[in-house]
Amino acid sequence: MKIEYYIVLSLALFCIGIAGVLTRRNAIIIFMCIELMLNAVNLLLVAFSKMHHVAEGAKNVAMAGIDGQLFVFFIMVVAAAEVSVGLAIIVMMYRNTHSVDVNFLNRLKH
Amino acid sequence: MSATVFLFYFLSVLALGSAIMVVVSRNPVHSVLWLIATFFAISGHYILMNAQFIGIVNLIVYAGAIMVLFLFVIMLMNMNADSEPKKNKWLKLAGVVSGGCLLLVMVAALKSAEVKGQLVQMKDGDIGLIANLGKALFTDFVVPFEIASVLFLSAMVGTVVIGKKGD
Amino acid sequence: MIPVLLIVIPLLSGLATFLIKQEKGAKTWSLLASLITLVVSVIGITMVKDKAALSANLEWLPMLGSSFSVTLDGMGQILCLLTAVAFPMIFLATWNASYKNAKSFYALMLLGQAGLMGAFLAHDALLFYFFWELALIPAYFLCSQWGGERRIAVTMKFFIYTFVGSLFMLIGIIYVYFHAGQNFSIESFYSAALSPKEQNWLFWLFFVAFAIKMPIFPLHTWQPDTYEQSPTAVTMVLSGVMVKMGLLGVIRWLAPVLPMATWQNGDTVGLLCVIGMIYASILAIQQDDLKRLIAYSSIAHVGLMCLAIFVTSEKGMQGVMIQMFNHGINVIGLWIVVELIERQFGTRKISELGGLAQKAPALAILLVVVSLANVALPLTNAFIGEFLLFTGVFTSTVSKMGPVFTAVAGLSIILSAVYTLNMIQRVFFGNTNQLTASAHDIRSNEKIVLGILVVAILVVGVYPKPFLELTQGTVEAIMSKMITKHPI
Amino acid sequence: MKNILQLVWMVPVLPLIGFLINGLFRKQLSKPLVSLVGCLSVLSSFVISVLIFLDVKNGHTGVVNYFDFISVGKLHIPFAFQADQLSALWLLVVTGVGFLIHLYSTAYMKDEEPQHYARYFAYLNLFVFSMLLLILGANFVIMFIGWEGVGLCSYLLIGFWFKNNEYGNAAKKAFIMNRIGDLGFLLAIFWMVLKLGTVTYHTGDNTGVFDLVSKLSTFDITGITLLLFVGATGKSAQIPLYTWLPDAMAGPTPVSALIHAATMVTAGIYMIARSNILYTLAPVTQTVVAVIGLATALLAATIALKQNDIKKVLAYSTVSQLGYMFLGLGVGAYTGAVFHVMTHAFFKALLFLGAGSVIHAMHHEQDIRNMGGLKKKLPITHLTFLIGCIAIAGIPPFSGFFSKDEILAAAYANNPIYWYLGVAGALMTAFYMFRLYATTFLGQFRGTEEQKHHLHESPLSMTFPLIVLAILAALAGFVGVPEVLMPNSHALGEFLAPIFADSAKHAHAHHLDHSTEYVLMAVSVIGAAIAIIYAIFRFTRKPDLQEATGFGKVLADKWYVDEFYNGIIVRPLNWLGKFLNTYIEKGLIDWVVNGVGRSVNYLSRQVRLVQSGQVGSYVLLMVLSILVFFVIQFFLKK
Amino acid sequence: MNAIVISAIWGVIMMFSGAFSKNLKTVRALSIVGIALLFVVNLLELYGTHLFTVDTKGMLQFDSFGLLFNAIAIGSTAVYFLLNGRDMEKVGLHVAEYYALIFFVLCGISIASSFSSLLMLFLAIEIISIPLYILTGADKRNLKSNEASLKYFLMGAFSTGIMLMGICLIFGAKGSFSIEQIALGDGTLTPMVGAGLLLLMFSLAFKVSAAPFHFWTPDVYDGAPTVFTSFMATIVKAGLFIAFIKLFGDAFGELHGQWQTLIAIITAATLIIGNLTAVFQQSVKRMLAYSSIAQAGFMLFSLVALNGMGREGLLYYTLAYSIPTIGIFAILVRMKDYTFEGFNGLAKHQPVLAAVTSIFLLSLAGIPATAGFMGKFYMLSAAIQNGHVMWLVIIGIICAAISVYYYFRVIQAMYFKEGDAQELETSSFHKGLLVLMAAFVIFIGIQPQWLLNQLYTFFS
Repeated sequence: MKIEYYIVLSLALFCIGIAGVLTRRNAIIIFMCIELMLNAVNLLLVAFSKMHHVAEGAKNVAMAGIDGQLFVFFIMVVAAAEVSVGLAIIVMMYRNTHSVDVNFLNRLKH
Repeated sequence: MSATVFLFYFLSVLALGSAIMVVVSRNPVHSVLWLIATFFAISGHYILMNAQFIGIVNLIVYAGAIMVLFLFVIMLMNMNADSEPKKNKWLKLAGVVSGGCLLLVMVAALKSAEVKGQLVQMKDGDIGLIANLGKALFTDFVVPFEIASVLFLSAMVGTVVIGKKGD
Repeated sequence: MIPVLLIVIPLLSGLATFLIKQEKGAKTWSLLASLITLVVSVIGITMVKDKAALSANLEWLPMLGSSFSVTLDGMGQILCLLTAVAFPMIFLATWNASYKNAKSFYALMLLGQAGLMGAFLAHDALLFYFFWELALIPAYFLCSQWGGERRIAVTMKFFIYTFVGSLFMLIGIIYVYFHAGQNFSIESFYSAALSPKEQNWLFWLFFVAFAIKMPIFPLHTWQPDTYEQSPTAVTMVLSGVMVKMGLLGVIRWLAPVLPMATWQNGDTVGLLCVIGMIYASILAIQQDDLKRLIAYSSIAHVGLMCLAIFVTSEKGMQGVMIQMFNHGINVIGLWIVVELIERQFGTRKISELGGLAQKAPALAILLVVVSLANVALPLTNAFIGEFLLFTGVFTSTVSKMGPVFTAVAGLSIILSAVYTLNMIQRVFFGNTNQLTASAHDIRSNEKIVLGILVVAILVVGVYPKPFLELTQGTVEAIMSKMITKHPI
Repeated sequence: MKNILQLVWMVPVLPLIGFLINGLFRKQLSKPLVSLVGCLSVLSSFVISVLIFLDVKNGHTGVVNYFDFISVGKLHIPFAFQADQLSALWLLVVTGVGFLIHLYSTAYMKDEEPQHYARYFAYLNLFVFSMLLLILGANFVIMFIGWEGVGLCSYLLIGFWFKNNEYGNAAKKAFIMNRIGDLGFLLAIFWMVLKLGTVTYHTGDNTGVFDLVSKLSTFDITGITLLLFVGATGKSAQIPLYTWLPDAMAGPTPVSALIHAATMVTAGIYMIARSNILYTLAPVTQTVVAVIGLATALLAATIALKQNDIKKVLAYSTVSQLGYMFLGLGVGAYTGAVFHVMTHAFFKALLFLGAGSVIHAMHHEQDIRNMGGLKKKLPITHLTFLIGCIAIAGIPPFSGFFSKDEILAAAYANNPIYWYLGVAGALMTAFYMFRLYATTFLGQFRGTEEQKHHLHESPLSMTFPLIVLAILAALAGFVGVPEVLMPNSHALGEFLAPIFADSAKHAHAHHLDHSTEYVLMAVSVIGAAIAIIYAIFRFTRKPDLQEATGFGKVLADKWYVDEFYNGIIVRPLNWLGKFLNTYIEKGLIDWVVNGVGRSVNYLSRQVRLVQSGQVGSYVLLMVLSILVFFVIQFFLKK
Repeated sequence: MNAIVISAIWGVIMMFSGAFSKNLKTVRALSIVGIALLFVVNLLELYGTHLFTVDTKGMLQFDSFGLLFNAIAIGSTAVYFLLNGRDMEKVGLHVAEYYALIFFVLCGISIASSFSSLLMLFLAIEIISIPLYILTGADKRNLKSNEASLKYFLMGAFSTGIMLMGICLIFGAKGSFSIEQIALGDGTLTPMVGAGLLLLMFSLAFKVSAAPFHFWTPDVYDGAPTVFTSFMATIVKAGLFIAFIKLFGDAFGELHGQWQTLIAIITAATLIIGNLTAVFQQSVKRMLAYSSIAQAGFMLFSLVALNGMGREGLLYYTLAYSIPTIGIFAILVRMKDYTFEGFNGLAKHQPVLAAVTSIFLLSLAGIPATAGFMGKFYMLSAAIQNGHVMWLVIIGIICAAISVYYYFRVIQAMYFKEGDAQELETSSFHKGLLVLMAAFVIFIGIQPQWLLNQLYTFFS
């Protein structure tokens, strides 16, 4: 497969995520859309990793491109940590206001 | 059309479709489920590229652990389709349009990307195998690996601080 | 060592004043300190020959190419003398005034003096900028704390206005710095390699700062308000001394550094100055508030000095030197009178006063003398200055506009007579009214201060030679820089 | 007798000392002491002046340098005094008349409080000092110092009774109008500095202004002389700057006599006489001077015809006479002009002092309509006043005849029209002076009973100066008897010849033949005599007590010149000031400055609305920014 | 490495200290010990003593610039602990945890100042961010704190996504995460690198609260407990700046010309928006939030100019900005009324505090003889030396003038307005420390030589 396909696919996913962040009001869904963005990145990273493996492999670098996949691993790690904190915050918010609607977050403005 | 290409397109359509469904679903629970579908499709892509470890981890960690967590929270809050009031139509439109424009602009910008035409290795290559990844992780990537623990620690502490009841 | 002392004495004594609890003590102490400064500055003037004693170059920021370089040249001597004379005068004249939180007042005054001294002495651009701003801060606090009703808004405007100007200058300084071998010393500034185009826009950066400080039309509107709202002691510092920072800036840091641009823009600036002079003079006629009247009159006088600098002539420059001193003395004299009037009657409105000459003849006489100096009557100090200034403008070989400028600017001589005499007549002559019927004459300390000023006015007016000789070297040095660097 | 020249500095310094003593110790000194100091200082100046005059007459002229006044680069302005024929003559007049007037003042001002009495004498002394500086200065700057100094003293003395706002306004007007002239003077000085690099009259090495005239182009000379003349019009009350002088009568009468008749107002003539060489080389200016002088003479004479204030009449007559002097200068009759200055100083001081004596007697009544028949009550005053009137009317052999005749003769030689108009003015002069005389001294007394009761002749200290001046007014003409009447008897002309020598070289000599001169003299004398007789007869019987009507009112209201000036200068200036204050200063400049602040505030208020608190809009804005930046980076650059 | 390891370890120690000791004093003492230790070990490394020799495989690279910055950050944190220790205890019950989180943040900052791989940059930024989300929400029952926390978190996560996409594209183009590898190239900006670079720039701009990615800042700074705002606005922001300049200087320095205009636009926007919006604020705390945006604008000059002077200046500015801001917040945190009126008449009741606050404000406004002036001087010099961005310099000074307006409003309130200042509980220790800080601000304002020496020693 040519890399362009992955780029377009991944960008599409990424932008769907962004659009989701923009259109939804529920904090959890927004958060999910952000996860979608991360996954788009992950997908592209793996694709790049495999691409570089081909390109660099020709130059006898055995493990070329492997760092891309490892980065994906770290992204997952971070995402997991983020999710735990994020959900904790959302729950805390919910406990106080009984809502997760970001439109109600307007005590702080101007 | 080879099987690979067919699979690629199938998975892509699946991923995009479910991603869109995540955004448009009125019910949060449905969103979660569609997101899980997206993750599955992406895992499919990984496996298609012979990135087995990432594919599996994606399923276990994301689709399994993280999304379940989301689901729990949503259930906990007892959310359903009607719990989210309609957002301003124009704002929604603006969101979609700007998301679309961003896609257009980025694609246009990368139209003549330097990697254009390079091939992605499919179904082959062993860098995605757990052995190789593991080796690299504990040699070259040991420092970030260790440092990631700090991240977890802080997340843990944070969750305790935030989540602990009683004050 | 002398220049360092001139800065350090007021600085340290100012800081020390913060610690004095009693009002009387703070007053006495600050008077004492300012007198010591005066003595030092007089010593500085007498040591013309001893170049070593008149300059100091201490290490400050070698890595940035800046040093604590202070030199008491002719211009510095005359301005430091003015500063040193002004402060004891002010303290004495306001001896009977009572300020709440007096220690802070006097402390800030002394700190302001230190800043002024520094700006007059600095021969290093960064150092100059430092002191330039430092002189402003105490002034800001003094005006805002002890000023009139609208003081907060007005001094804010004053501060920001001058601060914007200073920042423009800072850009200019830094730009020149990079073209002067990354060195801030005045010598390297004078030999900075700048193309005419660069000079041209740098010129306006510098000029704006100085023009605001002086102030030059149309950047003057902060000034009448600030003078009006400030406590008079501070107004004396502002108009008597601080205004000279702008002139000094032009003479020391603008004209010789950017000679080509100075030549090129001389007529434009000159035009502004002339317009400003006439404009301010006409406005002065309209004022009912004594302070505003003097403020506008000050704008007119400073405009003339600035004009004389920009037509690049030796006589004019010499005139500026001596006039900087004279204007300081005269305007302080006027402010003292205003202060005395305001303290006694609680008003500065010309329309509410009248007939003071009957009740306070000594005040009237002293005011008349000072006013006459203000209109540059011969045998007063200002005549020497204005004569040289006008001669310089008229006979300028650089500006084609010299005679025209002189003729138009000369109208201010007439207008100054109009508003000054108006003021004298309406305040001092005529019959007394309810307010002034119970007036008393001034106290002896006030008499002494004004008397000293009057003597100074007359002495300089009759025998200006020592002053002219004092600054001759500076004038020649600057003129040579302004002229030789010109392509023609 | 070199040593007398060394004493020149004492001439001005003595009055200065007098000023300082009287000024500083005005509260301590008693009135007699003040008078003593005041008079003595001027008297000693006079004595020294006489010595100097004698010395100069013997040909010992010279310049004494004291110190460098201003010295910058190549420009050197020494503080130096010049003793020559012109200054020596003027010294005599100033100190002499000055002393007499000081003496007169001791009686005239005796009702003042001691403090103000001392102040008065201090001012007078200061005036004498300034006037002497003006005369003695060896360069234009020193002259200018005195020039402005006398203006100041005039200001102080006009406004001497400072409680009265009218007087204050008159003083202010005098000062400001003088300043207008002074600006011209200053510009002329600058012009000299520009072209010649010096302002000294003559120097030993021939680098003075008058030595270097050949270096100046016609344009320069014309410019310089015109500007100097502007100065002269201010100080000597010529069109268009004459209006202050009548108002200046607000001051005490001796002051009017000294400053506004005898000395200060002649400073313009002195200056032009001093720089005669310049004027001789600038024919255009000369014409201007002559025309302005003549016009002033006529205008002032017409106004004087209808004035009823005794001092006002004299004031306009002064303006008119000054006009004659300028006419003289303009036609090159420098000696004549100086001559007329001298004679005028005598008879006009006499007239003013006489008027003062009348006013004194009438308890500060100045309106001649309320006088009349004072002849009997004030015999000395009457007699001396009559002498003064005859002198000014130009009846031989009184002094005015000689000096005026000399000017008119020269005017005729230059252009007969000058003469016709000049004689017309002279006739008017004779007429209004005798109108004044007749209304005041002849006929019936028209004042109040109380005034009548108190009428008395003035004390000796007032009449003595009158007598001395009357003698001088009567006889001073003989120092300049015209060639036709007595050859080689023009002592003054011979004395002044060195001063005007250079001009004489350049001037085209217009020599009238003797017969013409006789005719001219006869015409003017006869005309004057007729005017006098007519005036005496007419006003002794029926003084015009009514308000003037018709054209007479125009004259009485001074051709409405003050109103005209008010309309074209004072009011527009005020209007301009108000306009600038409201619309430019506050409405435009300050509005812009404050507007910057306001717009910052306004922008701040608007910009902060972007901070809506909504996460959605924040992210939207961020995404849009990303879009924009992408577009800029990828599609807009290059 | 010393700082990274010790701060991580001490974070854990602090974590447990809360469990083992209920005595807050012990916890506080322990934190002081920790920060002191941290400071010492960092200095040791600065002078060449490495406690831990770890082969980082090119993931981290310690240079004097980063270490010097660490020293500044750790030192400032020490001051912060000393000043704000008591106030932290008032936020909530989990004092030990707060300390632990702050130590973790310091660990992140140490990484941010020494990363040489995009992976480490990513981790560093996350390690810095996640504790901050929590600290922002530490005042759990305060809705504002909750809201701030959630806003911060959502937008932070969003920007993480942007950053990752950027990293990903860079990786796609260059095939490596290593800064050295990325820096290789012929100096032309290829599309994918360009896109990645932009996305990275945006996400980092977000972190340092540069406009138009600053929107979270005022709300978060306003909502967060004041003690933590103080920490976030100063030390953390500076740490992120170091990461920013390190990445763009080291990895994309060659391409500087290609992105200079964009960053200049961002800088201008930051300056204008920060300063303009601050003008109309009623709350001092919120004003300080906007002012921190404005100050970030000035710090961005170092990126725009990207020369030696800019880097030195950034360090200097960090100090010159952090110390006064920490000081003002330390006073603010003890006030009940955060509005400008709350400061009315403070000078009469608390002359020392008022004087100290004035000095801090003067420094922030960039008045000579305070540290702030030298900071601004450096930044302006850097931009002028660069020569291409004179327009930005002009905007900068105009904004500096505007900043005077709102900083001086506080001074006006304290000195020139009548009012009953609030009761402030201050100890003499607290006051003394503030006075020392003020003295320090003036000292390095008048005699920056001391600091410059350090800078030049380590740069040469």
